Amino acid sequence: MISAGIDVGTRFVKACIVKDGEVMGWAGQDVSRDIDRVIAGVYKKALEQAGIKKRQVKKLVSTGYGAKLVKKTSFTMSSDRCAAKGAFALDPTIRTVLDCGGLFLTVTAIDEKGVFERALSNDKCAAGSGKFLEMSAQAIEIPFSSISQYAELSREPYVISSNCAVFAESEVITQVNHGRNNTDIIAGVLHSIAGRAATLFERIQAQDNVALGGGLAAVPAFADRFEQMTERKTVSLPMPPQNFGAFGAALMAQQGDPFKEGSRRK
Amino acid sequence: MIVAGCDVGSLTAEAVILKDSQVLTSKIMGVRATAEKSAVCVMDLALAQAGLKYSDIDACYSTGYGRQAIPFSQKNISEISCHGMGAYWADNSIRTIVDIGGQDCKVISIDENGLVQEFIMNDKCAAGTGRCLEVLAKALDVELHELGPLSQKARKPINLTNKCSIFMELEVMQHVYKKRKARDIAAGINNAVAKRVASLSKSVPLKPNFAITGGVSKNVGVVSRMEKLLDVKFTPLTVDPQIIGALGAAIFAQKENGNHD
Amino acid sequence: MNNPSTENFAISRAALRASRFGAMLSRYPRALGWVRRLMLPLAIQDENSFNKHFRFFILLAGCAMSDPKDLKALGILSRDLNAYMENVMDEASDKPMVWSEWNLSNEILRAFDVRQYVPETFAIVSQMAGSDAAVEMIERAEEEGMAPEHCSAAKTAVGALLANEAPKPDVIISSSHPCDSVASSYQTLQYMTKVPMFVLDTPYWDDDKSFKHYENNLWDLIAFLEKHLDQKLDWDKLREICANVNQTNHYLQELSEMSRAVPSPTSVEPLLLSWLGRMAAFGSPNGMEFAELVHANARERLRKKRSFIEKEKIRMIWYDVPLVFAPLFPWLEKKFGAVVVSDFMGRIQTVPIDTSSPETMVRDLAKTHLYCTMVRHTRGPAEFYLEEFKKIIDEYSGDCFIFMGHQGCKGGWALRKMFRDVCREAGLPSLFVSSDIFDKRHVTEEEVKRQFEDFFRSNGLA
Amino acid sequence: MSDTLDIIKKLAEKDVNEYITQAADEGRKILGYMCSFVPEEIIHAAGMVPYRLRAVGSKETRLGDTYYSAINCSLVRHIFDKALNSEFAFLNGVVFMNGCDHARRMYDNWRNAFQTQGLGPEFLHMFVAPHTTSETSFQRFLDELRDFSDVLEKHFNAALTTEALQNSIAIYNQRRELLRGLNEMRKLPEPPIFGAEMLAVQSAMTSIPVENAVDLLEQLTIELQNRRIDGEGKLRIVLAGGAMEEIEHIQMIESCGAIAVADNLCTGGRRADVSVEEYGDPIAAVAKRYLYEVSCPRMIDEFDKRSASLEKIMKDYRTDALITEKLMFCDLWGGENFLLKQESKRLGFPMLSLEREMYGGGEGQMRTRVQAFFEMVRNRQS
Ligand SMILES: Nc1ncnc2c1ncn2[C@@H]1O[C@H](COP(=O)(O)OP(=O)(O)O)[C@@H](O)[C@H]1O
Ligand SMILES: Nc1ncnc2c1ncn2[C@@H]1O[C@H](COP(=O)(O)OP(=O)(O)O)[C@@H](O)[C@H]1O
Ligand code: SF4
Ligand code: SF4
Ligand code: SF4
Repeated sequence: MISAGIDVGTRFVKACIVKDGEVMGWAGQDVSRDIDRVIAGVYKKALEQAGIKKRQVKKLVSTGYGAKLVKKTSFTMSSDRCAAKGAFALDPTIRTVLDCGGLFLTVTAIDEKGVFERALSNDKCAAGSGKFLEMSAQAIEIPFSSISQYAELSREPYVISSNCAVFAESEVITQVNHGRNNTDIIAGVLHSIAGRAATLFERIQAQDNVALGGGLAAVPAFADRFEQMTERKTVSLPMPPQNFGAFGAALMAQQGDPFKEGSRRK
Repeated sequence: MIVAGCDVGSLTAEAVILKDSQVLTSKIMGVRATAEKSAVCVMDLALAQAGLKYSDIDACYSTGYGRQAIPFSQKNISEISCHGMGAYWADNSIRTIVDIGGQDCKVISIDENGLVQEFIMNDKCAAGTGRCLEVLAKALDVELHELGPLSQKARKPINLTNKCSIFMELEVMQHVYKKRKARDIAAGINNAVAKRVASLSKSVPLKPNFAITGGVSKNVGVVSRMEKLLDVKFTPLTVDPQIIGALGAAIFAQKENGNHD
Repeated sequence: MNNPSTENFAISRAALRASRFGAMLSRYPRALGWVRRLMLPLAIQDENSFNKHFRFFILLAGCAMSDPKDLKALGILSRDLNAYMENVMDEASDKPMVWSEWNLSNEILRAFDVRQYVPETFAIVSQMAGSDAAVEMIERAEEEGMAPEHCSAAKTAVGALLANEAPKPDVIISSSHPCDSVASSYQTLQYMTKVPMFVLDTPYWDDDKSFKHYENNLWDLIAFLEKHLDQKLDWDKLREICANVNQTNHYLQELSEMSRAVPSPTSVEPLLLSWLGRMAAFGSPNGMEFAELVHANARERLRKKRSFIEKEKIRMIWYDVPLVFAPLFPWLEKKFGAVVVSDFMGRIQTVPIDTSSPETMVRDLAKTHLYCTMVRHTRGPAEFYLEEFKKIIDEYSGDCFIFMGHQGCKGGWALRKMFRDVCREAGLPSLFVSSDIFDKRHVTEEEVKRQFEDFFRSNGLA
Repeated sequence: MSDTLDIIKKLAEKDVNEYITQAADEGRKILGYMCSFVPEEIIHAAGMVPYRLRAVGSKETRLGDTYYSAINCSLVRHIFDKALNSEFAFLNGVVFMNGCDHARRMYDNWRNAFQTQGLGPEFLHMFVAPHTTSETSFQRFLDELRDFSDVLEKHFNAALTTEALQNSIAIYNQRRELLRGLNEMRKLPEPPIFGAEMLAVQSAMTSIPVENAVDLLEQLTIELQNRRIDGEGKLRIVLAGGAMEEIEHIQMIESCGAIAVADNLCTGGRRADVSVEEYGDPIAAVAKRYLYEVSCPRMIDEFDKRSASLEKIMKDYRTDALITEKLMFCDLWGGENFLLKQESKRLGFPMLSLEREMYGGGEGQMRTRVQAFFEMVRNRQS
């Protein structure tokens, strides 16, 4: 059976095509004003990559912040659950998935059967999110793809403690004006985001093994810092972490009634 | 006597050179890697334009976020005093100045000599600053300078309720997804920022005449909304609102170093 | 932003009109039931300029109460509520005006011949006049420089004072708990009004010494009132009120315990309303009649094994109640069949008052005050919350726990790890939502709904 | 340059110091506490060393945040983070106080951490003080102090005699007097010490045994006799607020052209204001001092008194302006700020309120504000 998952996040739209549990193709793109076009475009790209016609797709499931924007879905599913599902399908030893997206950090605990146990999100404030990293990188003119390289060079990370992403950004600028290295600053930003992720991780009392999902996980320096802080290893999975959500959604689509699965109600 | 003022902000750096109380030149440019570099760079440009050398300048004061790091300035003065003085110099009937910059906004009340009597500066949240406008404009996918004119055409402005600028962005996205008209959203954005600033200004005595400075004063949407909310009219200034800070610094330099007669 | 009105009590008057209209309609409970049913789909939609006013009215006209009999009970309660509002606005009256903080159940005050105003209720009153009114008041207070971290109820109270929506007080009574916000905001109110203020010092523990201390405080309060009001406490009246309160509490306590049944014959709404009533109608005949009626209705449903809502699917245990998103309850009911079976705001847990002598009355009133919502939990150690919470989990067969955290309650937020631990141990899924009970600027309704949906989905509840 | 001052500044920068370790080696128990209402005299009379918990040296609140939320006070989060990192392992007990909602929840959280993660020490005590100054409250407080003494006696097997208490009162009064002496010198047109330095002195004194504190302060008093700071062209300011331990922050303020000559900070001069009476029942004397003289916004019925005492400070120290300091999410100081602002309008003194997070940065904006404020004060004066 062929199914598709679309993850409409706060920063990116991702789509994934799955055939009998195997990934056929996937695509992602920035969100923008004309969201319908973006969704259609991403979906089309994923289909092309998979070499599949739209009508061959039996079921479509959407997830993420804007899940409702996707038309003609069988159902929508929350992103924490999809990310966990995706990660577990790739590696069944996984018990915890930390999804680090554009505005939300979510950590999900699953049991040995992959059944959802509980999930937690970060506090309402954006200073622990992918968006904050993007804004800071932009402010000090580091291309997003080189963040890790720059961060490695830092010897004395400058940790930004402001709770507010916008003000944190202005602190970044002040620090630059005071002549601080941009390497130290970007390392500090990573440190503070990783710190928040680690707190969340502590809060849920996570079990091994751990997988990092979401766009932030694609930044190696972030994953390193997170590992250092929590003193745990994360498992690297054979798929770009940003795609877990869409992949998980597509897998959900393959099953019959998703709401029954993992129901904890007695 | 020739004096200079230099304002290194978070996004732009400005330099103004005054000769016998007349503006000789002014220069604006984007900031460089450090405040020091920005200051030197912008001052070099200004001097070159005026055909002067550093040694020709009798006194130079600095202001703005980078004010402490400027090598050639004798004294640094806060943006707040400089904006007050600069606006006063441009039009000496001004008593209240609203300055909305990139990182903060301030409402300044000055006396009949252009000196600050009372001021307030936002500190709680970034909502209500130019940066917030930039973020929201980006979410709406319009250019910053279009935001003002676009919002003027709105019929049913949306209402942004959130207090936090990052989450305001999410709210804007939601409205975009719901296919609300861009002009209505733009108006909603401008209104939200104007409202923030307006509520700030309640704690300062608002005496006429009023002036608005800082980069956001170029956004007609915010300005007209502010006028409505505060029930005032802003007096247009004869100088570019963005150089007011540097101008104020230069005037202070002149005042404190010129011969008082 | 509207221009601040100069007319006194403009918002209160609008609210009173809405409330009177509701009271009038509730004389025809069946018709009202139909109106409600027809309007409900509009009410549970997101707020827009069209439904802004009547969606709160719908809530008032029975929240999720679909039983016509409950609507009738509501009508009874609203008589006192209206009387309360009229009384507050009655500037011609020569009775002294006493402001009293919202966590004090004011039996003693009622035994004096005074008019009473609960500053924080204004937050609820302004909801009746359209939900923007509360935000306007909050903004008003913040513009004046009031601390933004204060509880939004306190901010509305100060805003109301600034906007001429509050009557001029002669004395103020307050207490030192449930939270810092109250402790601090009453200093502000006192400073602004410059009238004598009495503060009850709420103890931390639950032991005899603590009760005794609070009892002594109550004696001080009586002396203070007698002195400043130049009246004597009418002990007979107090006895009457206490007897009534005992009865009312008995009904409400049983009501909250009936929710243990599956399906639950009642929900948080009647209790919340009675909480509102506690300020306006506690100890009054109407208050008791209300309690008696909702109790009887629930008992009837219990006997017939009928649910409070159409079809109960999810049983929720709540922490705090977001009054600004009141239409959330009908929405939860319609969309998910979710019903609140227990919460920390509406739940009544108290002792009967021994009315045999003034001494026994004051002794037991001290206890009832300290057992009152908010005060019962927040004033002391974590156990005050958690022990009760564990009991609720054991007894109420809840499916999930909703921690609708409020921005003012810093003390509650500081405990969330422990709440989560308890939930984990009990295998109860928990949702922590950051919201504010009166300030809708904090988080949008849409966002809250999204979180609920995700939560129910993820946990296989819906 | 003053040597003792340097020693003291070093003490302020660290949480553990040699004096404390030495006292511990000598077998004295160290008891941590959180709030100015906790009576040091009683702890001392039971043979222990009271030690005020500070956030100094804490870089982040990562572990603290597993318990607390983002809307809790950063001071409390930092301190609890340190506790979870076992940085307070040298304590034999901790006394909590119902000062504010954030701090009092630390009692709950610490107990939870003790149960679930074995976070020491075992002795965790909640000390309760009333929020009003009525006679009833006084009696209750007296009772609480007696109970507190009993608990200490029982748990630590100590004998808390009246005589011991009298001695403790005497030595703490001595420390207060010495600090007051220093404050007296700050009234001079050329004060001997910067506000930032004075804060270091005040914070350090709560982290060492009182005997050492008295010695150090005596030396410091002598050394400061000849030290003068050029006050020319500098404004004299007074600081008010709750917990304040960021010395760099005050340095920043002073570098904008001012000297902080007085303060009404919880961790500062307020502790030294009034001595405990040395006659009569010592417990009652302690109760009187702590209930009526701590002067904190958590006391609901004495704002007038607080305002009057601040006014007096401003007069005595001839200050030009007031700066209030508050931490984000602090209800109590938020409310107090508002009231002080009204008072500043009424009495016509300039006031600036600063809000910060503990060790939270954001210096750039803060500096602009302070500098502009000073410029404004000067404008008004001229
Ligand atoms: N090429 C990239 N450009 C920009 N941001 C990227 C890129 N790759 C990863 N990111 C990071 O990923 C984040 C978005 O992650 P994602 O999981 O897609 O979030 P969401 O699901 O909320 O849209 C961004 O905020 C950014 O930090
Ligand atoms: N052409 C424009 N139209 C509308 N807004 C503008 C324009 N140019 C700048 N701005 C606004 O001005 C802000 C920058 O203001 P500015 O006073 O230069 O900041 P700062 O003093 O911090 O350097 C920007 O964030 C932006 O919102
Ligand atoms: S402080 Fe900043 S990130 Fe936080 S709530 Fe405000 S704008 Fe948002
Ligand atoms: S709702 Fe919370 S913040 Fe408000 S008064 Fe009650 S306990 Fe305090
Ligand atoms: S600063 Fe305020 S909130 Fe923080 S510990 Fe002190 S009193 Fe409590």
